[in-house]
Parts: sequence; structure tokens; C-alpha cells
Amino acid sequence: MTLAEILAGLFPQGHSVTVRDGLVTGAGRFADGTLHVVGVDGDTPLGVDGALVLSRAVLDAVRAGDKAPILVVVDSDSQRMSRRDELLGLNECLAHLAKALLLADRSGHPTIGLIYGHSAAGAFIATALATRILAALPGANPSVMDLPSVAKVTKLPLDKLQEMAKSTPVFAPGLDNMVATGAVHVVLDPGKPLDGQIRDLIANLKPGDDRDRLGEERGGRPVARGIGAAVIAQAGRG
Amino acid sequence: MESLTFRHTTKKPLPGSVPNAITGVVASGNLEILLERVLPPDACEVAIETPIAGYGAVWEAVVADFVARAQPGGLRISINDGGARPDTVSLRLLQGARLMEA
Amino acid sequence: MTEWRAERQARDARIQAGRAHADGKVVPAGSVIDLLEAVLRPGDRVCLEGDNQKQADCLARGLAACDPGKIHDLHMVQSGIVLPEHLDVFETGIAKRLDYSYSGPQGARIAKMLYGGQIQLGAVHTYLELFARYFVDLTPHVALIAGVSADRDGNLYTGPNTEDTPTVVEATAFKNGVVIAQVNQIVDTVPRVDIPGDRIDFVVEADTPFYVEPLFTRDPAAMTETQILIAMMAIKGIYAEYGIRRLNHGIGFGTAAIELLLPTYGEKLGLKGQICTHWALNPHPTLIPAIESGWVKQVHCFGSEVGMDRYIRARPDIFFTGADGSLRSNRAFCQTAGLYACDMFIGATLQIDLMGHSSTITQSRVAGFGGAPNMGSDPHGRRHPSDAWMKAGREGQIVGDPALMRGRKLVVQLVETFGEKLVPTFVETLDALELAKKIGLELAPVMIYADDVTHIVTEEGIANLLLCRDADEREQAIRGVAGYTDVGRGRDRAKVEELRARGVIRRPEDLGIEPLDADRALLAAKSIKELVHWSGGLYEPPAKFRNW
Amino acid sequence: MAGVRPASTDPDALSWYEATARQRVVALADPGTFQEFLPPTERRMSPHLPLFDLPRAFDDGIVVGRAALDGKTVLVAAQEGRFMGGAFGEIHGAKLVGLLRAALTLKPAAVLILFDTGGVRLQEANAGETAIAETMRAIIDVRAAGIPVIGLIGGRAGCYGGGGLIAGTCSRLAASEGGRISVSGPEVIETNKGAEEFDSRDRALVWRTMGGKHRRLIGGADAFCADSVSAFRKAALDLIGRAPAFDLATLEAEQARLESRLARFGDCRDATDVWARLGVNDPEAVPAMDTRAFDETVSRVREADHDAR
Repeated sequence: MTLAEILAGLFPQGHSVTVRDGLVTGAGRFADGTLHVVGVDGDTPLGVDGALVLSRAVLDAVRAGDKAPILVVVDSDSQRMSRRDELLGLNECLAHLAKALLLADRSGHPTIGLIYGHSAAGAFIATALATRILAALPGANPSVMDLPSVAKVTKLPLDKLQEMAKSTPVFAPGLDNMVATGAVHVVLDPGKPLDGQIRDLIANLKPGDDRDRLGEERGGRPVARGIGAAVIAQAGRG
Repeated sequence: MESLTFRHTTKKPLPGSVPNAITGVVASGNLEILLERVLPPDACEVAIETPIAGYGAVWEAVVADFVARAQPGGLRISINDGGARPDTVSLRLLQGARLMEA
Repeated sequence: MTEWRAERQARDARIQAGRAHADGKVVPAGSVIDLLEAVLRPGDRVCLEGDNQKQADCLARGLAACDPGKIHDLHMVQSGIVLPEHLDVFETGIAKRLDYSYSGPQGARIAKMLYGGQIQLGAVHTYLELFARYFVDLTPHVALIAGVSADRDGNLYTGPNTEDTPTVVEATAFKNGVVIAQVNQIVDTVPRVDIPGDRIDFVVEADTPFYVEPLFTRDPAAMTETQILIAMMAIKGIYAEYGIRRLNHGIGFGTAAIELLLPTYGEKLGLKGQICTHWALNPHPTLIPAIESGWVKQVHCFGSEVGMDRYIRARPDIFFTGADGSLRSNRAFCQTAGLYACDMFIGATLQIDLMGHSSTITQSRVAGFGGAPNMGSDPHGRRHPSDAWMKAGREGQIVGDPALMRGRKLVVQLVETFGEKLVPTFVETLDALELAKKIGLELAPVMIYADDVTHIVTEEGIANLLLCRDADEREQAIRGVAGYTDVGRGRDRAKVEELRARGVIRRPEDLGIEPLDADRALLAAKSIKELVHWSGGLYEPPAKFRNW
Repeated sequence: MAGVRPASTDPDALSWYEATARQRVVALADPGTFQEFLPPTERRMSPHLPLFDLPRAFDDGIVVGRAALDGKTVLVAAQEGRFMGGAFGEIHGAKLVGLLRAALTLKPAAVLILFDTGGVRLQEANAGETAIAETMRAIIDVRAAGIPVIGLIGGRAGCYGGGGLIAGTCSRLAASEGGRISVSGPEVIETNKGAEEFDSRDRALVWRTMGGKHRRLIGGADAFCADSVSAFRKAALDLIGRAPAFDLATLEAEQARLESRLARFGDCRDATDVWARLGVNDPEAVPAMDTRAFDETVSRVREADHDAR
């Protein structure tokens, strides 16, 4: 699904969402109110400049105080890899964007991630993974690193990694594996109207972070939830 | 990964009452050693996990020398090896025993 | 009638042919190939200056680009095979025969080319030995050398890395040879004259400054507890025991650890002024804390080290410097100093066999030895006594008239029982022997022969081979410090304990050293940055060693 | 663990850069007060590393627990940069997440995170990445509850990848010269964009661009420490006392601060250009400055101190 198709599905009555340099901002009429949209389109890497454009849009929405939901649409590259970005504090800018989304969530704005293309590493963490609930469309391709690069770093043969990837979701790229770890909550049905599915997600938002529970249930992160719970239990023992 | 376990009988227990200690870090050419005072006072067990296969005889010799020297009775010693050289292993084992004696 | 001036006339003809590409003596970088093709003749002996550090790289590139139809079958006589071009010339046929000393970075390729027959090898020499042959039977027809700057008359400033240059020029210029120097810069007046202009025939202004490798910088951050333990044993069990004042160090981490322990551990032992006062040594950055703490009286250098220039300029009481203030090194003199004026050589090696023969050559690499065999040998021509030398002599003397006893140089091998990737240092048979067979060398490339070695220090202890009375004792003394290698585990335990009782083998506890005290906190500097602090900001480490 | 007695526990003598995670924690805390959760004796080791034939660590490369700092209870997490580059694996990340969530009920005086990480552990990449996202959310929850989260950065592995993003989420950061904070590592940039973009072997460039001094000067870190445990302890105590709130005003201020940074320095090629514009007299001299001289330099740079985080 393209961004245009997504927007058309969400906003049959039209919208003000624009894409500039791969950065998505705007809003549209949704249900009985507004749906803010921010994000990255076209496999664009996210650098310091883009992160601040998006965070600006999120903070504007929070300041407006309408508690309207914010949809974070993502088809991005990884973070922009450059000397300039790191010199200017890419870590601060990406973290700032994530904080803006987390603040919005805390301030009563339901935040929903929608990954419909690629995303990786820092760009993924600062956008889609900083939402309350992350949905994906079939064909989305989130990853930390592609397998050839993993092969290079781990010095393991690519064919062996490909074989391992089939049975071990914890390291392999791809949507199924991100679903299994609990990072992606739900995969939407492209055959059904998108607006209804998003509306249902918003209506059923639950408090707390349940990604480790999902990871345990789906088998992609077998031990994380238990470990976290054990730390809490031991910390509570005084 | 290769797993090795060596069991020894010692003439005496390791002095001190520290229940457990850990020393070293799993890194290239290094290792971590976890020592626990959980065995009968004349027993010592050393269990090793190493990524480098084929050095069983060297490990056996290093452990035997350590046991003869430190008399670590009562200790279960668990090693996560990152490819450490035998001299590093010896040094860490002695460091660990010293921590337990304190 | 006998012709007595044929060489001189040939030389004049070469120079005249070269002048066509020069303005006076000065040749632009772009004309190097023309110049070389004009001056060189097939079959010439050529010294392409490849030192331990300084490289005549512009001239090397030029030589490699010459037309093999015009220039071929050269006989290369040079101490270092360092740059790829040094071997490229053998692939194209420009060169055929080789006599050299050291080939660190090209060690693997040289082995392959020797095996493939592309190189006809004369011999792998020590530095001093090769220099000696420059004056006897390997005198260069043409020398291609490197310096920092020259004036238009050819007066040459080598910079702190004088290294081999005076020796090469001496042998070439005074025996009808042609000397071509590449310099980074042509200047009106050189800072100091290292080589007078009448010994230089052509000066090439190089396109880029000549390459220098920081070979002697050891990052204290990488030093291990094991290396520190070995260093403690060496200081207490050898330096203090023999009162070593005049010495040479190898370039490994073990000796660097010793340098860093002098102001801490050595100070605690009260050894300041008693040991390590006079050195034949490159300006090792790790020696800075000892120098700053007043341990070191003076240091003569083979070459320089990248980043040490400002520090050396500020310490003329310690180093040999020119009127311009910069270091004057000289490999031939410093090797001689190491051979005759030092009581001890201490360094590392890759393999030691059951008798104590050692080599840095493995089956796939012919690295050469540089100066180690010089410094690591007992010079039978020495005629001046010192306490250390005499004590070693007494220990080693088994039979004979005590009145005719002479001293003995200490030659110490400082090794960890296992090297990188758990490769054992102690072996039954040196790989060098296998390699010699494979490529048909008449003389196996042994770095230090067993009869020159006096001590072996490992993390397990010190073996004093001077005290061994027969081959069996010697073997067990070596096995007795060989740790958990196959050689070490193959020891005769009873014999080893007997040797220990006699002090032939000494363990850390025999020396009063607790292995668990071998802590990095003992290092006078734990990082390159701390070396910079010790130097008062004068040491300027190369970028790859920085972490700030 | 009661038995943990590192070779050196003297916080003045112990180099942060050289110390292990466990040594840092023990020496940082009031003597004898550190109490570890899921200690090595529990052997909570990675279920995934054996598939890659890689050795595991008893604590999966992170030490978490409770300690007293000047008598006040704090929760502490310390990454071990020498084990797998301190990278986030499933257990490693879950221990940090659990610790932060525990803070919500325990209400400690602060949570301290001793970063030493290259980012995500590739062998457990999806778990590590998700854990980083969970960590950031948990940090925000803790901050919003009025509990400062303080990051301390000065280890061998630096603070890279997702670790850099987590650091950017903390209330306050202290860094030493050895510490580096960045998203893409020098080798990653070089591999992807070429040595012309970033020569990873130029160590001075690495530290100028990502090191503690640069981060401190531009306001990316709130304190600069000498490389000792006692310096980090002092910085942590100071920073706990002046942590910014987490609210819209703070983030609006951070937005303005970062926008202004891009506007002022966006065309700079090198850190020295940035420092010159910040009003540093002799930018070239900054890398060689000792802590005292650097502190003086920082005190004249207005951008270095702020509550916009």
C-alpha cells in the first residue's frame, strides 16, 4: 500500500497531509474529530533536520490540547548516517522525537504507529516504536539490519543465517519476526477499510506497555517478560 | 561450544565464608569465573563453557594445578570462557579464590 | 694497459645521462622514471632505501614504473622490504636478486615469491651484517634515498629518521656509485647537514612526504596483567639481580611494560639509578615516564618515532640531537652500540624450541630479523668489563681457568607461553626449519641461536640457561617455564623441581612476587593520553592511537 | 551478591574506563550497599547466543540492583562494554526495563544508568531493538513520576546506536572524555558512506565528533567528569539534585534548543568550527585540555547548561 492509498482510505473527506523531503505532516477529519499524521515516506533516512520537523508537528498537536489521535506512518530508511548528523547530536534529535510522541501519549493523545514499508534502527525506534500501539500493513519490512550485513558482522555464512532465520525470529529481519517479538502489535487487513481498523485500535487502547507479554505469547521473545517481572519482584523484596 | 567438567577431591576446604564471587568478563581472550560455596568441604567442581574446542587436556592441567595449589574445597566453579589463554585462566582462578577467602 | 678508472667513467656517464632530466641536481617528481631509466643499467646493485621506518616511497614508485625492457635484473640490496613496490619490481622482472634484513608487512608475500622463484635470495641479514657487506661485496651502483629537505647543492637534512642513510651514502658515493635523494621539500638552507651535498648527485622533490610508520608505539591500554607479571619478574629477577644499566629493549608489549613499571614498581624496589640508565633504543613513547622520573641518563636511537619530535627537542640532555635541535639517529652506530656497549638485550620472539633457538619466522611468513640477532648475541670481540657482564660470565663458566674468564652478554627472551589465538610459543621444532627446506635456504632463518640466549622469562617463571650444565638440564629448564603448552606439559616434574631448588628456574613466589599483584594500576601510564600528560603535552601521538 | 569484591574499590583510584561494570557499581555506591537483582548465581543467560556458538555471560552483560548514594536509595544499571560490546540482547534489555518499571513503585531518589554499549546485539536484534523502545518508554514514565534518570557515560564501548537514543531520553547525562555518544558508529558510517564521509581510523575525528567534550560543549551532556569513579559519583549526586521535569514546557524548550543548534551550526564541517562559534577561544586546544581547563572553557559557553532535556 502506498501512502496516498493509506491517506485516501483514512480520510475519504480529504486531508491536509503533505510530504516534503520524505517527511509526512498534516491532519484530516477522522471519526468525529481530527487525526494528526506525522511520519516518513519513501524509504527516507531520518536525520537531525527531519526529526525536528516531525517533533515540532507532534508538540504543536500536544499544545493544541485537542487530545486527538496521532498516526505515525513509516516507510523509512534507518537513521541518516553522516558525520554532520552525529556532529549535531542525532541521538538527541531522535530521542526528542520519541519523547514528543511519548509525551503526546501521556497527554491523552492516542498514538498509533503504522508501518507500511521499510524502517530500521534509530529511525524505527524514534518513530513507530515510540507509539502506544504499532500496526503494520502486509508487505511492511522492518529490520534492524539486513542479513548480508549481519553475516558480515557476525562472520557467519549467509546461507547458515538464512537457515537459522527460519526458526529463530529473534534476530532475523522482516515483519513476521517483529510481530513475534511483540514490537508490532497487529497486522491490518488490506482488504478491509483502513479507517475502521484504525478506529478500532484507538477504541481498544490499553494502558501500559504490553510488548514483552506479546513477545512471550508469540514466541519471539521467550524470556523478556519473565526477566522483567523477576527484577521487579526482587526489587520489591526490600 | 564445548562443555567440560572436572571434579576433584581436596585435602581441606577453602578458608573464609564468602558464599559466592565472580571475577573477570567474557570477552575475547578473557573469561568470567563464578565461584559458589555449595559443595561438601572436600569437593571441588569446575565446569567450563568454551567456544574453542580441542583444549580439554590444557584445561584439565590448568584446573588440576589450581586445585592442588588453592585447595578450593567446597567450591563449585563455573567458567564462561571467551578464548582465554591458560595463564589468564590460572590468574582468574586464583583471583576468584582470593575473593572467596576474604 | 690496465684501466683503473672504468667505474669512475661509468659513474660519470650515468650522471651525465641523468642531467638531461635535471635542473642542476634538482629533478621534478614527474621526471623520476626518466631519471632512473637514464641512470640505471641492467644488473645494477641498487639500494632502494627502505629503512625500519623511513621509506623512499616516491623513488620506489618510480622504479616500479620503469620499463622492464630497459631496466631489468637488478640486484636489490636494502635493509627493509616494506612497501608493495619493493616486491612489485620482482614481479615485472625489473629486479631479480635480493639481499635484505627485514620484511615485516611484506613477510607473507616474500615467502610466496621466494617459493615461486620470482626472487633469487642472497641472504636474510642482520642490519649490521648487510651494512658491512655494502662495503665489501654488495656495494650499490645506485642508491635511492630519502630525506626531509635538501638545498639545490644537494646538502641533505634527513630529519630525525636519519636511520640507514649515512651508511648507504657512504658505501655508494665513495665507491663510484650514484646517489639520488627524494626530499619532501627543496629549501634555501637546510636545518642541518646530515649528508654533505657533494655526496648527493640528484635531488627529487617528492610529490608527497615520505612515509614513516609508527612502529614503536605500544598503547598502554592494551597491556595485560600477564605482561605486567612478566615485566615484574624481569625487573626483579634480572635487571636488579645483575644491575643492568646499559641495555637495549625489543619493541614488544613485554618490554614496553617494563618501561612503564620503572617509575612505579622499580621505584618501590629502590632501583632508580641502579638500572636502566643508558640505552640503545628508539624513542619509545612508553619510556617517557621513566625519563621524566629521572631514571634515564641517555638514549641513542636507531631511528625516531612518529610524534616524539617535540619531546625529543625538549630533552637534549637525554637524546642525541643536532645543532638544529632535532634528533639525530643512526642505525649502524646504534646497532654497534647495542652489540658492544650494552650488557643486555631483552626482547620477544614468536617461537622457541627445546634448546632455546628462536625465530619470528613461521611457515607462511619470512619477516626477517632486523637488528635482533646483532643485539641478541654475545660479542666475542668485547674487551671491557662491567659488573653485569662479569657476573653473567661467572654463571656461564663451567670449565677453564678463572683468570682467563671473560664476561657474557645477557640475552633475554621475554615471552608469553601462548601467543595470539592460543598459538604456543614453545615448540619442538621451529617452523623456520620447515620453511628453509621448502624454499631451499642453505641457512635456516634462526633469529637468536640457543648458545646466545641466557634467560627465558614467561609468566610461569625465569629460566636461567647460564646455570644449565648439560643439554637435558637446558631442555627441562625451558620446559619448566613453558606453561601449559605441549612442551611445558611434557616436562619432567622432578627434574624441574630440582632445577628450581638450584635457582635455575625461579617462580614468581621464589622472587617474592605475588601474581595477583600484577595489576594495571602499576603502570606509570595506562593510556596514550597519560603518556602525553607525562610529556607535558610534548608528545604528539599519531591519530590512530588517540582516544580523545 | 555479598561476595563481590572487585580488585579495586577505591573510587578515587579506579578508572571508569578501565573498570568492569560490577566494579563501577560497587565503587560508585556507598560502601557495602549495592544489592544485585538477578545476580550471576541465578545464571540468567541468553537463550540465543548458543545458536551462534558464542559464549554467554552469567549476567548477560548488565548488572542491575539497588544501592545507597550518600544515604539515598537509588536503582542502578551498569552495562559491561567488554561483553558483546555491551549490546542489548533479550535478557540484557529486559533487566533494564524491569529495573525502570520497579522504580515506579519503589520511588528511589534516582535511577542511574551506567551506559557502555554499541547498541543492539545483532544475534538478538529484534529483541534488543524492542527492549530499547520499552526502555525509552519506561524512562519517560519514571521521569514523569518525578524520579530523575541519570546516565553516566565513560566506558570502552561508548554509548552508540539505540543506547544513544536512550541516553537522549534521560533527565541528565554525565560524560567523561573517553565516553562517546552517538547513533551511527564511525565504522558504520564509513562502511555505508565511505571513508571520505567519515574516516573511522582518524581517532581524533571520532572523539571530536562524538566524544564527551563535544557533547558537553553543545549541551548534549550536563556534566564532564574526569575518568574516575569518584568523579562520576560526584556528578551523579549533583545531577540528581537538578533534574528537569518531563512536561510540555521542557520539550518545547528542547525543541527550541535543538532547532537553534541546527540553525547556528548546521553548516559546520568539524567540531572545531562549532566550538569556535560557541565562543571557545582556541578550539584546536580543546582535545588536549585537562579537566580543570575544560571546565573553565565550558563555564563560558552559554549553550552547555540548560534544562531543556
